Amino acid sequence: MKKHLLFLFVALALLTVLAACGGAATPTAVPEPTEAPLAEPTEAAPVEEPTEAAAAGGGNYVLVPKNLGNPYFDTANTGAQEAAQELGVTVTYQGSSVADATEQIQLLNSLIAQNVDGLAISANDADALVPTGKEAMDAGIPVVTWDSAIAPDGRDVHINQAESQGIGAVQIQMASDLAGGEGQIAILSATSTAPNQNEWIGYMEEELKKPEYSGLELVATVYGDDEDEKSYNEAMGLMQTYPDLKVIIAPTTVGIAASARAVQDADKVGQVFVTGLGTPNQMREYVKSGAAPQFALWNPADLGYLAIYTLNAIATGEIAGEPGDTFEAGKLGSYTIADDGTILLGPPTVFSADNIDDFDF
Amino acid sequence: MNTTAPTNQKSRSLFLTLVRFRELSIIIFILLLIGVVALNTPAFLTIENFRNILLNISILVIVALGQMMVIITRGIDLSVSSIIGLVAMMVSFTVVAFPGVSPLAALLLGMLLGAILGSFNGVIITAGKVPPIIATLGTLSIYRGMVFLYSGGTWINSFEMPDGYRALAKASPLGLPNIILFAIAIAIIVYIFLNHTRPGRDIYAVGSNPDAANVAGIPVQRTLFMVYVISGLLAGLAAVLWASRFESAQTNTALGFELQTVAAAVVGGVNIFGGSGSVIGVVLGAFLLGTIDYALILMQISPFWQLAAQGLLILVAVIVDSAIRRRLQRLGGAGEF
Amino acid sequence: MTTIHEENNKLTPQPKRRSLDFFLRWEWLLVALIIVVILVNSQLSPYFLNLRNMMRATSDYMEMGLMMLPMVFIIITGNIDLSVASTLAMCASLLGYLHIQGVNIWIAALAALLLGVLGGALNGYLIARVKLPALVVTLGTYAFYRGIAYGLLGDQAATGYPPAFTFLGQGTLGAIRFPLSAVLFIICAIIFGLVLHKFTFGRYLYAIGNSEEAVRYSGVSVARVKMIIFILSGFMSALAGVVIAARFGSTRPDVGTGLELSVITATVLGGINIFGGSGTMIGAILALLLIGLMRFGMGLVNVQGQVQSIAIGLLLIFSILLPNAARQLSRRGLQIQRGTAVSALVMLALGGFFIWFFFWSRIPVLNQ
Amino acid sequence: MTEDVNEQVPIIQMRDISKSFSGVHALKNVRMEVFPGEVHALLGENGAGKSTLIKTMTGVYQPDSGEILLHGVPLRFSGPRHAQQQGIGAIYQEPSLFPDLDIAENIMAGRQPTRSGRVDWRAVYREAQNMLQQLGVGLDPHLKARNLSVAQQQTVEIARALSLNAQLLIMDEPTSSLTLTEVEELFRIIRQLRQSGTAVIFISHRLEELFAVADRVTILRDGQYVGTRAMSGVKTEDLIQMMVGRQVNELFPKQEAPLGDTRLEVQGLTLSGKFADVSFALHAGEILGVAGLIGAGRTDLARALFGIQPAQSGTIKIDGTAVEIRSAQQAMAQGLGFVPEDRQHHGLVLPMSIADNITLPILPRYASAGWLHAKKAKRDASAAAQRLEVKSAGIAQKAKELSGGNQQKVVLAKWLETQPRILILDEPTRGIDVGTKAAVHQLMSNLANQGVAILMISSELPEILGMSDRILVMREGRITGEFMRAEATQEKLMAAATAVSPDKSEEN
Repeated sequence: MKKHLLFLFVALALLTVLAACGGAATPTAVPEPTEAPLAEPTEAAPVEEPTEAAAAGGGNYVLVPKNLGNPYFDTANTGAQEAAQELGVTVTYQGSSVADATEQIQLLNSLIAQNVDGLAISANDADALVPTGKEAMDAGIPVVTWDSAIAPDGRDVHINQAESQGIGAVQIQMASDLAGGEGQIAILSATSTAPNQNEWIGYMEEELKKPEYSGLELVATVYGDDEDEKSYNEAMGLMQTYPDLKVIIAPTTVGIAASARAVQDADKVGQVFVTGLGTPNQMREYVKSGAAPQFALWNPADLGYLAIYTLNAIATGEIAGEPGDTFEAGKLGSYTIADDGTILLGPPTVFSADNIDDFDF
Repeated sequence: MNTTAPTNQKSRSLFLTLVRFRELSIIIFILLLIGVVALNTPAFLTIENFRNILLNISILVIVALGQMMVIITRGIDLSVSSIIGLVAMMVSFTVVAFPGVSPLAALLLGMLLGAILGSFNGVIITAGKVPPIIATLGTLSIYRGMVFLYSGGTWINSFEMPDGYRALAKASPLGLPNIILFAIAIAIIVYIFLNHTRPGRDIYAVGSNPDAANVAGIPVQRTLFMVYVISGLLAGLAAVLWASRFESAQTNTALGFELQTVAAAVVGGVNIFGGSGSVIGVVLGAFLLGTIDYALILMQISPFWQLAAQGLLILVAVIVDSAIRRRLQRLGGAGEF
Repeated sequence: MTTIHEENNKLTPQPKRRSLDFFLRWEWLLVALIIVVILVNSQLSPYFLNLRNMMRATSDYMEMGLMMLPMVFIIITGNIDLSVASTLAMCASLLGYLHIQGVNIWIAALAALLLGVLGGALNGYLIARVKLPALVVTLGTYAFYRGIAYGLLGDQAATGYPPAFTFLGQGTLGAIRFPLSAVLFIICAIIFGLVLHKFTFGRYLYAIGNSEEAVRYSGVSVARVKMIIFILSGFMSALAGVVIAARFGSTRPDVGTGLELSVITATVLGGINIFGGSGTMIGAILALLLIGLMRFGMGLVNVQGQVQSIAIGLLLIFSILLPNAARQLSRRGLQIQRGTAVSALVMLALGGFFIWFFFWSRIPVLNQ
Repeated sequence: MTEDVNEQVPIIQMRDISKSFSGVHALKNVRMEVFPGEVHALLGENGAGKSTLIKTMTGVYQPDSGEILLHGVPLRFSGPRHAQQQGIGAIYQEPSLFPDLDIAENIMAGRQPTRSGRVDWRAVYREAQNMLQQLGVGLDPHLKARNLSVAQQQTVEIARALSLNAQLLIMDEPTSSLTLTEVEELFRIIRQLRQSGTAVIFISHRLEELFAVADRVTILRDGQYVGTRAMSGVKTEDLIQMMVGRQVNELFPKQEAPLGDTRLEVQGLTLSGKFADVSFALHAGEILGVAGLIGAGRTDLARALFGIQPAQSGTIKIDGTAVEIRSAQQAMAQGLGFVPEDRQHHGLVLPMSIADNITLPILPRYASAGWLHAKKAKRDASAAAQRLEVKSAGIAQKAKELSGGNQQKVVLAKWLETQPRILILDEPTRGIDVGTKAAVHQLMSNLANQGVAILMISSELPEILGMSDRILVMREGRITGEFMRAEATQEKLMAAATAVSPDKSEEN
């Protein structure tokens, strides 16, 4: 019994060393955390005042999506990297595999621990991330949210891709065109607590109260959790439960593609239409097949681009991040922080068969 | 139906006949459920719905059959969901990288990779003497971690997949979608293997009385190793069908699916202590779970109560199952009935 | 739980020479591993030995720790409880649901704890009185309790808990910001440790784990003991649910998914024999610390969450595989029959092919 | 009965077989020969070494010394499977079959005939059917083994051994839980086996069974070979004399104890299938011996009195007042103690230390608000162990590392600490060395003197006669005799224990 415990101890020690450095060598496209030329790592006494970001570039920002692998967020990352080149800063793209608040918090905790210079977050849960957001800001790390906000006291600024009310209105308007002004419509959303989703659904419901949409009847709201399979099943479920459903509105890129595929598989193209927010590459096939004749979106690349510029503006002290501050965002021109602490990217663009081919994201 | 039993014994009480055909009690359970649902929403009783239920449970049947074989030998395989996730990602990457690869080749590759992952379980459990629940709990998180390590987090989306691969699951050249045909074929093959081949019968013997199996010259260690390889192989096959049906391979594909396969087996009458379980039982168990999920959506009961219904069903099945077995013991024990 | 009694799996060596054996116990191995992890990680990332960072990371593991304490009791008696994470979600969701209905938060918390006790009691009744296998019962309640959580909150998220309540989960003490939830965990750990090692109840647990029949023949009510440990498990899961609700400041029904597997991993890694009968509370706590430090360290070098669980999975398997291999080696020496040599080669070949294919087949897509 | 039995070469010869377990001699220079087509009985009291001898024949144990010859060729068995391949089949008391498989598969498990890779089910059922036909049994091969009665399961095991073309079939206590008709059925099968040249070793306590079916009998006593007789030339008394043979020279330290008031009174206690309307009284200071054969229901009676397996009907009175005993706690509360037959599984928690075992039933005594005063408990435990002279490497040593005798002393110490007013002992001295036996007997006698009421179940007649003030004899779950100490003799007890009572009715 004795000697085998020594044998075990040596083997396991090896194992941990392997796992630990194995981890460091994982080929995730993350450059080695540059030895921040800022104040050397705080040993014992935690330095309270915000670390002065060295003016000479080298700022180490992190773009945190809801979950990795999602084409929408990948496109936002390309925009963010473009902004990084222009500003001469480094932007790492890190996220959890599941669109889940717990894992996002653990990731953010370790990023705060690494004393990064700025965080651009698309939040999985507006309230659960407030304590983490506060913690980052206390540690002198500016927090900018984009696409999906953290509640105000957990962030500096929120970049709204398009004014929520506008997004809600355009989707109902598209649904009405497709349904010919009357019939049953349903909403397939992402996760049940995604702040942006609930905001848009709220405005959609308001829009529906307008007289011109009196013929439309919202029969159900279901949740696909930004997972392809779940969204697909929920869409199939909707079509079975409501045989004479006319339109499915999916204000999420994952949901809209899955619904379009579900419509095709249930061979109800032409009978049930799909609209909402989707990326051209993803929806090109369904626009051509007629399952999703038109949908709207904004360019997520611009969203990523603007998020990094805003973050850099705050980090370098160019702006304080208070309402009323204005700053230049490279190719997108100047932006001013509205009094509710948000910045508006711009109106959504509507894609349809005729203009889908001039976009590639 | 395995070995029918022409009972020339004295006439037995209804209880005993019910017990002999455990599958009978599941069928009654299903009919009751369909009856209730049909009353509530008559639209339920259509071929269309029946086809959809079959579509939903095909993958569950394939993997639950592998899980059954493992449970019969008194083991359990919690790693099947991660094997599905890993094989789905690897095969999808391969198919996207080499569009020339035929869907059939993709299926074979999936089965090979699944079998290898299953064989790792086999080695750890038989040679390493690690209890099955701990071994497969370990490989559950190891294989799931490897999915992310492999893909670096990127997904394979439907527009990147070659058409043949996407059509594999849903195309219905023979009337029914392929995926249902695969499930039926696997069920038949497993039925023949378990009931008509020596290694198949050895699985039951090892699960029923391992010591007696040893004395009878049955290769117990080899049989145990074999069931984990088969479980992995079937999970590999299911992985390719999964990627094809949902036209995507994500890092969290099939997360948490393993407990569904155990539920289908337990509800299907597979004895958790090993030794007994039938292909028909597992198919019916999966069908019962599938009908529950489908009925809840149909009856507009909020989908949120679906999981609760499934959990309650497993509990009820287990309680009824043990009550039957205990009554059997008491009857058996007292000699003649 | 497979109830075949595996003698050779007991890890605590026979007390031949008191002094040397004291240092060859499993717990010292965990201490050694912890030291290794600290040394390695402090080289890898300058932010590892930062007390503030460590404290912040600790609060991520306190719910797991609270649920691990009763799990040690349950596994020592040779049983298992797969429903702990679902109980946590069910009780947190009840708390959220009542909060939304305007019920005072502290009453809602009490209700949540009571629901946990009820959940544990159902498990206990089916396992102790109806004598069903623990694995299957808790598999059923795993789905049933998670289902109730979804039924209670559905797609809403309960938010806006009063600050006095969220302080329980987010509050910290002193300059080093020691998390309040860690204080709660330490107190509970001391209580559970004492009960296990210093109270009569603890001795009954070890006795039942080693030979349930002999305990029944000694006039001890085995059913009552089992009932108590499952109720304890329900209560602690509910307490963890309250803490996680406070820590997040919001509750959703999918909270804590998969946590039960981490709790079982930590317990078994702590040297608690899965077939019952041996293991110490200190071992389990050290295992929790080891896992926490490993995950924290790997996080600092940007190892993604799922990839971290590879290391934890390997540690779990090898912590049982290596003692078995060593024992077989010492008992049977190195004479390997021809048959095993051949099959070992085949396995190596298959493994080699898999690893090659694993790294080769991913290159084309990643380079796109 | 084949006449020229000596010319033929014996199927199996055991020459000077010895085997001992941690110092205790189970077998010493035992000889036995069995010829083809012969039914050879093996007779001896419990613990005489019968099952050890059988286990050496079936390769479960390796003999320490001596030789086993098969068809005249010396052989060492590597394990049960090796013995089986050499044509030696064994049927134990509890048949070990595959409960989930049907009869045909149980017979053909591991070697089902196959046709082009697939199991040839017709051949399997044909082979099984003709095996059963050979034994003249009309069982349906499709029945699941789990649903069969013990007798039917035994028949399947015999069929299985035959299909492995066993030349020697060993039956260890096959008739212990069979009804009369089932015993007759078994004898018919055994006679049929003899016709076909298969040798049978038949072990049973019931002498009338040996006369009915056996050709010769070998008698063992205390692990030693006593003799072999042809059944035709021997009388029951001779067999009993050879079995119990030794003069009752062992000094049993039983002094006369003053008979106190009735402490335990049992009226019409019944548990279907186990025992029926058992009634007796037990007085303070009295040792009541309960004799009988395996399967007489004595252990079930003890388990019922102690609440492990409560009886279905009948009353139990302690000190005159009727009590309800549904669990071991209630039994202990009424002052009952129980030293169980199975030391290893029911008496002790083997991996735990001596101290922990001794204090297990009385832990509440050392607890204040749950807190365990371990030191005090350890002190009392070592005192208790000292009193019983338990030889060990210290109180912290694990119970599983002790010899059989010392383990029994720990169990006794454990129950003495509970200061029982009524102590039940089931086979208290089985399988332990002679020295410890005497110490246990001395202890029992002292306890009786101190007024404890003792119920002692034992299969060793000398122990029963030497220790009991009064003796009950049980058979088939009923009390079939009561003798005072003075009038009791081994022969009377054995006769009461073995005579098949005329009013044998269908049991269940």
